[in-house]
Amino acid sequence: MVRLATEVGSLQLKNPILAASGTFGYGLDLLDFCPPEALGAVVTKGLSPKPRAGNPTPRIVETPAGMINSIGLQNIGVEAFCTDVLPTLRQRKACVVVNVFGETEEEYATVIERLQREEGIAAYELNVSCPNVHKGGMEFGHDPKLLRSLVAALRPLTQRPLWVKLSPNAPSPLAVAEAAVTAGADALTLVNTFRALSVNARTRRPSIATGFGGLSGPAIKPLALRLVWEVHRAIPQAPLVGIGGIMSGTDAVEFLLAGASAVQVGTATFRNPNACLTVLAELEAFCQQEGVEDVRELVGGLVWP
Amino acid sequence: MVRLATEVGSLQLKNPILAASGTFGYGLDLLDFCPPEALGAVVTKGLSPKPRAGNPTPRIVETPAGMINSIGLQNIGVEAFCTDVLPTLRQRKACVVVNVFGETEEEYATVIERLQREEGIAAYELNVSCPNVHKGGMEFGHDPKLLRSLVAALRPLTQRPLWVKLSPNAPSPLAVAEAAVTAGADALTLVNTFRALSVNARTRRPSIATGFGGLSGPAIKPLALRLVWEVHRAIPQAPLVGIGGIMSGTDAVEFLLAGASAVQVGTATFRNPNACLTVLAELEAFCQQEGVEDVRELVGGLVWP
Amino acid sequence: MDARVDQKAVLVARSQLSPRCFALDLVCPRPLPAQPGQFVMVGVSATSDPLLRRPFSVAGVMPTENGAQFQLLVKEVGKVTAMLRHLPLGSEVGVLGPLGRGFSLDSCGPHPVLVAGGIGLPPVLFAARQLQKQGVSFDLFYGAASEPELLLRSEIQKVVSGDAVFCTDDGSFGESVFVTDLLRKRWKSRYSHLLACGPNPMLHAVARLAREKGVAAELSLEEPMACGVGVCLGCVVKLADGTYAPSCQKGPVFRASELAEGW
Amino acid sequence: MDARVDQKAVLVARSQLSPRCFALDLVCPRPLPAQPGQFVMVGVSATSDPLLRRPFSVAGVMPTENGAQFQLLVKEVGKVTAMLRHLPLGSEVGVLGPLGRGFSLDSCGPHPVLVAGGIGLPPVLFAARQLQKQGVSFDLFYGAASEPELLLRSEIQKVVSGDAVFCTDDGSFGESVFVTDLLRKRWKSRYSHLLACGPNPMLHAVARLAREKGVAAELSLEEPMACGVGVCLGCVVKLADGTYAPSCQKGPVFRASELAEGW
Ligand SMILES: Cc1cc2nc3c(=O)[nH]c(=O)nc-3n(C[C@H](O)[C@H](O)[C@H](O)COP(=O)(O)OP(=O)(O)OC[C@H]3O[C@@H](n4cnc5c(N)ncnc54)[C@H](O)[C@@H]3O)c2cc1C
Ligand SMILES: Cc1cc2nc3c(=O)[nH]c(=O)nc-3n(C[C@H](O)[C@H](O)[C@H](O)COP(=O)(O)OP(=O)(O)OC[C@H]3O[C@@H](n4cnc5c(N)ncnc54)[C@H](O)[C@@H]3O)c2cc1C
Ligand SMILES: Cc1cc2nc3c(=O)[nH]c(=O)nc-3n(C[C@H](O)[C@H](O)[C@H](O)COP(=O)(O)O)c2cc1C
Ligand SMILES: Cc1cc2nc3c(=O)[nH]c(=O)nc-3n(C[C@H](O)[C@H](O)[C@H](O)COP(=O)(O)O)c2cc1C
Ligand code: FES
Ligand code: FES
Repeated sequence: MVRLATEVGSLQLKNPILAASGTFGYGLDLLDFCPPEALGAVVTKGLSPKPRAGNPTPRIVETPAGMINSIGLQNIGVEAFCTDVLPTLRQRKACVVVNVFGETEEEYATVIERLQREEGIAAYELNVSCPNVHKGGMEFGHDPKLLRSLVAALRPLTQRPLWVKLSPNAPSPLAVAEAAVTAGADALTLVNTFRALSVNARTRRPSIATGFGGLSGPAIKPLALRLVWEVHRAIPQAPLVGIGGIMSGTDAVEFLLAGASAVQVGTATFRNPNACLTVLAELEAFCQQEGVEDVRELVGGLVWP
Repeated sequence: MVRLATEVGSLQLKNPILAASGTFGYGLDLLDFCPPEALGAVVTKGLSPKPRAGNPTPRIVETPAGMINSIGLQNIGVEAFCTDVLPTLRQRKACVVVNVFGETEEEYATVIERLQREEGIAAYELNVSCPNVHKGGMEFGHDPKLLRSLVAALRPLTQRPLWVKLSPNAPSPLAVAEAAVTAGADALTLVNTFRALSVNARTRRPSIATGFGGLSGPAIKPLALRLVWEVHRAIPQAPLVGIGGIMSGTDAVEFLLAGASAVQVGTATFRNPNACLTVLAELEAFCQQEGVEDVRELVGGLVWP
Repeated sequence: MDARVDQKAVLVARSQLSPRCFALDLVCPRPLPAQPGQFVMVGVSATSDPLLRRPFSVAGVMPTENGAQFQLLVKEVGKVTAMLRHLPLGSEVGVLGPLGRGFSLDSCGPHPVLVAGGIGLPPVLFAARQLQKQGVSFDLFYGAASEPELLLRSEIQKVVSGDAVFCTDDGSFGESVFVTDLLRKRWKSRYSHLLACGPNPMLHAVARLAREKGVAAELSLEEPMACGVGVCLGCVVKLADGTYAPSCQKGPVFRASELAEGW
Repeated sequence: MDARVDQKAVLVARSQLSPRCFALDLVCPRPLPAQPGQFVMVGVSATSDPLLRRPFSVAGVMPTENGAQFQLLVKEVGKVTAMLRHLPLGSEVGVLGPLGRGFSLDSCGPHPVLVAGGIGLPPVLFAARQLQKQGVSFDLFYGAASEPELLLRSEIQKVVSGDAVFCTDDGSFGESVFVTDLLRKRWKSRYSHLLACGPNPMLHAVARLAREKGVAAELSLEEPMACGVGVCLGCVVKLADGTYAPSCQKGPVFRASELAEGW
């Protein structure tokens, strides 16, 4: 028997496998393949104060071992989430992490204040790293000062854990990570997608409507893993949630070893709607084979040369 | 008939396909698959004043659609290159770009001064972006000030074109690009490998001996293409040499459209020793199909939304 | 929604229909209760390149003892379609489906007209097969670039109770005309409904024609898809109300009237 | 060096030799003049994952009219070896070779001894086949983890003119002992040369033994490789003089005396 339960800071999770924001809807779209309550947590699609239409199409393109997306944070808005989705998640006893997005400090605050009125939310994940919106998001995620002020402003609004999801595109991801932690973030999620470009040679245009988009999938795994380890080494006390190209149980183990307390599965779900459960089963099998009795033994266990 | 000849700044090339540094030896190892004189140019393995032993093993590992390397600039040194290799390259009338590496400004200067005494060198490519050596390289490539001073110091030593090969790991690749151009670089090569980490889940150690290494191959293509376009937009007058994950003629076209005057083929050669020639043939076929009479028409032709 | 499953299907037959198009017959162990216009997400790779599955409309399906046998018509345009063309018989492919919302064949009136352009044929052919079974009379217009790309002509002739009209862009078979122009020329007032699949310019023309004629049109759209199950929002189509709807979930068949102008 | 070519080989036969090991017979249209200890780089993928070819020692080769038929013995350990295990007969794989420097069978004296550990067998088996042809008498020691992993025992018996000695780590066949310990126990003074391939700890033990006995040893090393042709410097091995040599070019067979201590 492998003990799979873990914690991210003060938040207890039944296992370390989470569904990533933007790849699992609001948690209820794949009940037939992956019920949310089976996972450590589900992270919702990024929610803004009002519904957002998102970006023009085409929005996605496949690249070698990856994909670029520019969804532009299309979402139903926080109100519809509270009314139409959250009650069912609550009833299913899913552990729900809400990914929060705003164009301004006030918008982030609006979303959190609305969600504070609801039971059944385990944590907030601040999306300050979406490469596909013009305002907000990236700005906060690239500038340590802005981010510190954002986190400091939101911190008093809630006792719930505040996670900050970092951008790998920041000039200094480390500086941003430190700013977030100093300002009171409970954990850091690393990483969001990498700014990328795909070109259609025949049309001579970018493959997606907005030009740039965000790269995800196995292609970025070695880069994401590097960032997790760098941040873990620099700020060992900060709980980390690892993400980027995880497709298998071994991939998950690699992120845990690099210092993540839990991991998120994103693009893999597009390939297999039950990817989160597969990763979980493989993680358990790995632990069994390798004699790991408690999955937390793995966290940060990388032996550096 | 497609006209394939192109130029990078003042340097005329018979075609836009170059063999990348570190993936083609010193130009003579693959004569039976890809004679150097058939290419736009061959870029040599990075040369330092003295031979370098390079890093301990294991040095390479495959990742999804990519590979990580940490060779550590093992090379025969500039003297052996001039004596043992260059005469044959000259005799074959290959267009030779020498990739230059030093731990200090002086070391770069030493290599260039030695090479200045030789005929048959078309350009220098300064490697200021190798993620796998402790001293030199990366430092210069990450800091605009240091780079400006390096390029300014080397500029008077030669009339030959000076290319600067940029690091995608720099906090601001744009600032570094501008510094290089301002200080007198004739062209910029983008990009070198991305700092990356691969972990062996069972041994709990990095897959390669030095821990971090540099990611190359198709996985990085969307990131390299993005950087080329960003630099081209910001400094349209700077001639660019594009590189990163090019495996096919269409890949090459994409880099040309994004603003590169020529491209380099790296990791692809490991998969197919004649990859450069295949890319060249496919590029020509593409131009024929699409009615491109002069390959230079493609350069910078990306239509931005 | 509950009918969808993810299963392995075995490739049992392939026939080349034109230089770039071929038919695949696949057998899967569990039911695949697809309706005309619905699609499946097909995965052919154990490695991460290609990374994503690809959507293909079901062209026909027959229940077997516990599972199903179904047909796909595929045009080779890139990585996965090339792999499908060379996959040895007996190979397994991942099949997730049936997905999306198909044509509403039950409310298409006494004499619908079906329009297919190019590799838009599969869902239209499936609809035709179904309408024939239901004893509904209908016409079918089918246009392609040139004669070899007009797939399965004799089969279509057999299935269509009314007129089956073929045309090609280059005139190598039938009239040299766009299929929508031909439809306009030959329009019959008894047409009660329009079902179409094909390239976007064709669908735009179909939508215009239907509006002119005051007939409802259902269009099967093809947007690039990542997940096929509504969670990535990559495949959206702009609706008349200005919002974006995931075409894998709310479509791929939309009523023309639902869609934004020029969508 | 000029003998190497990049060609497509067709998989004509596969036989499972143990739960994880199998033999592949391949036919290629052009010659493959491999010597024992040389290897080929095998590419199985049209997409970028897997990205690189993988090195495999040639286990035997026979010229055909214009080309060659050759054998590989493969252990499934990861991505490409799994693909090779499931590749349908008739499939094509890319084969670049012959590469590297093999054993120097012409200077191994009157009675060499060959040592193979685990999946180190292929180059040793090829050497044995060659020595048999040349009429040289030799002994062969072969150790594996357990009985099923001792591949091709009866074939080996036939090829070896002298003693063929088998052992397993777990004693399920032959003595329960490491093959190098067994070799030490049964060492014959007439052994003129030592040829070995196997896991690194075994090769280190072989090198020690050879030094003790004052006999030259040739070791076939297995380093991860990217290019196989000397241009990436990924596969290097540390030599006695402190420099790193690409094992794909200067090896994979090295004289033990060339290598750095503990290399
Ligand atoms: C609901 C639906 C049903 C479909 N039914 C069929 C069918 O029955 N038969 C059939 O042959 N095809 C069908 N398609 C299109 C099919 O999905 C694409 O041809 C396929 O995804 C291409 O994959 P590839 O790997 O071969 O090409 P890629 O290598 O991915 O791309 C090659 C080229 O095709 C373009 N392309 C990629 N995806 C699409 C797409 N979805 N639509 C249009 N162009 C695209 C790319 O831009 C690129 O230029 C359908 C698509 C959808 C959305
Ligand atoms: C000169 C040479 C000759 C070889 N001859 C044979 C042979 O005849 N038969 C045979 O079965 N194998 C042979 N090998 C080993 C073979 O190349 C590897 O088993 C193969 O590359 C693994 O590929 P994969 O995609 O299945 O594994 P991957 O998915 O790439 O890796 C799976 C595991 O194998 C390890 N691994 C990868 N490459 C090597 C390597 N080169 N050596 C040791 N471990 C590795 C990885 O670290 C990983 O743990 C030889 C290697 C060399 C260098
Ligand atoms: C289609 C798509 C939509 C996404 N939407 C969001 C989002 O709304 N909020 C967010 O923080 N991250 C979003 N992401 C980023 C993912 O959560 C994740 O950080 C990234 O995809 C890397 O992980 P992966 O390689 O496992 O997909 C999105 C990613 C994709 C591919
Ligand atoms: C094994 C290896 C060795 C390399 N050595 C050098 C080098 O000596 N100097 C240099 O400037 N770049 C070196 N590079 C970087 C490549 O030239 C190139 O910038 C990078 O690999 C990206 O291109 P690719 O994806 O086509 O390989 C090396 C790359 C690899 C994979
Ligand atoms: S394809 Fe993912 S939402 Fe439609
Ligand atoms: S494998 Fe590239 S140098 Fe040996």
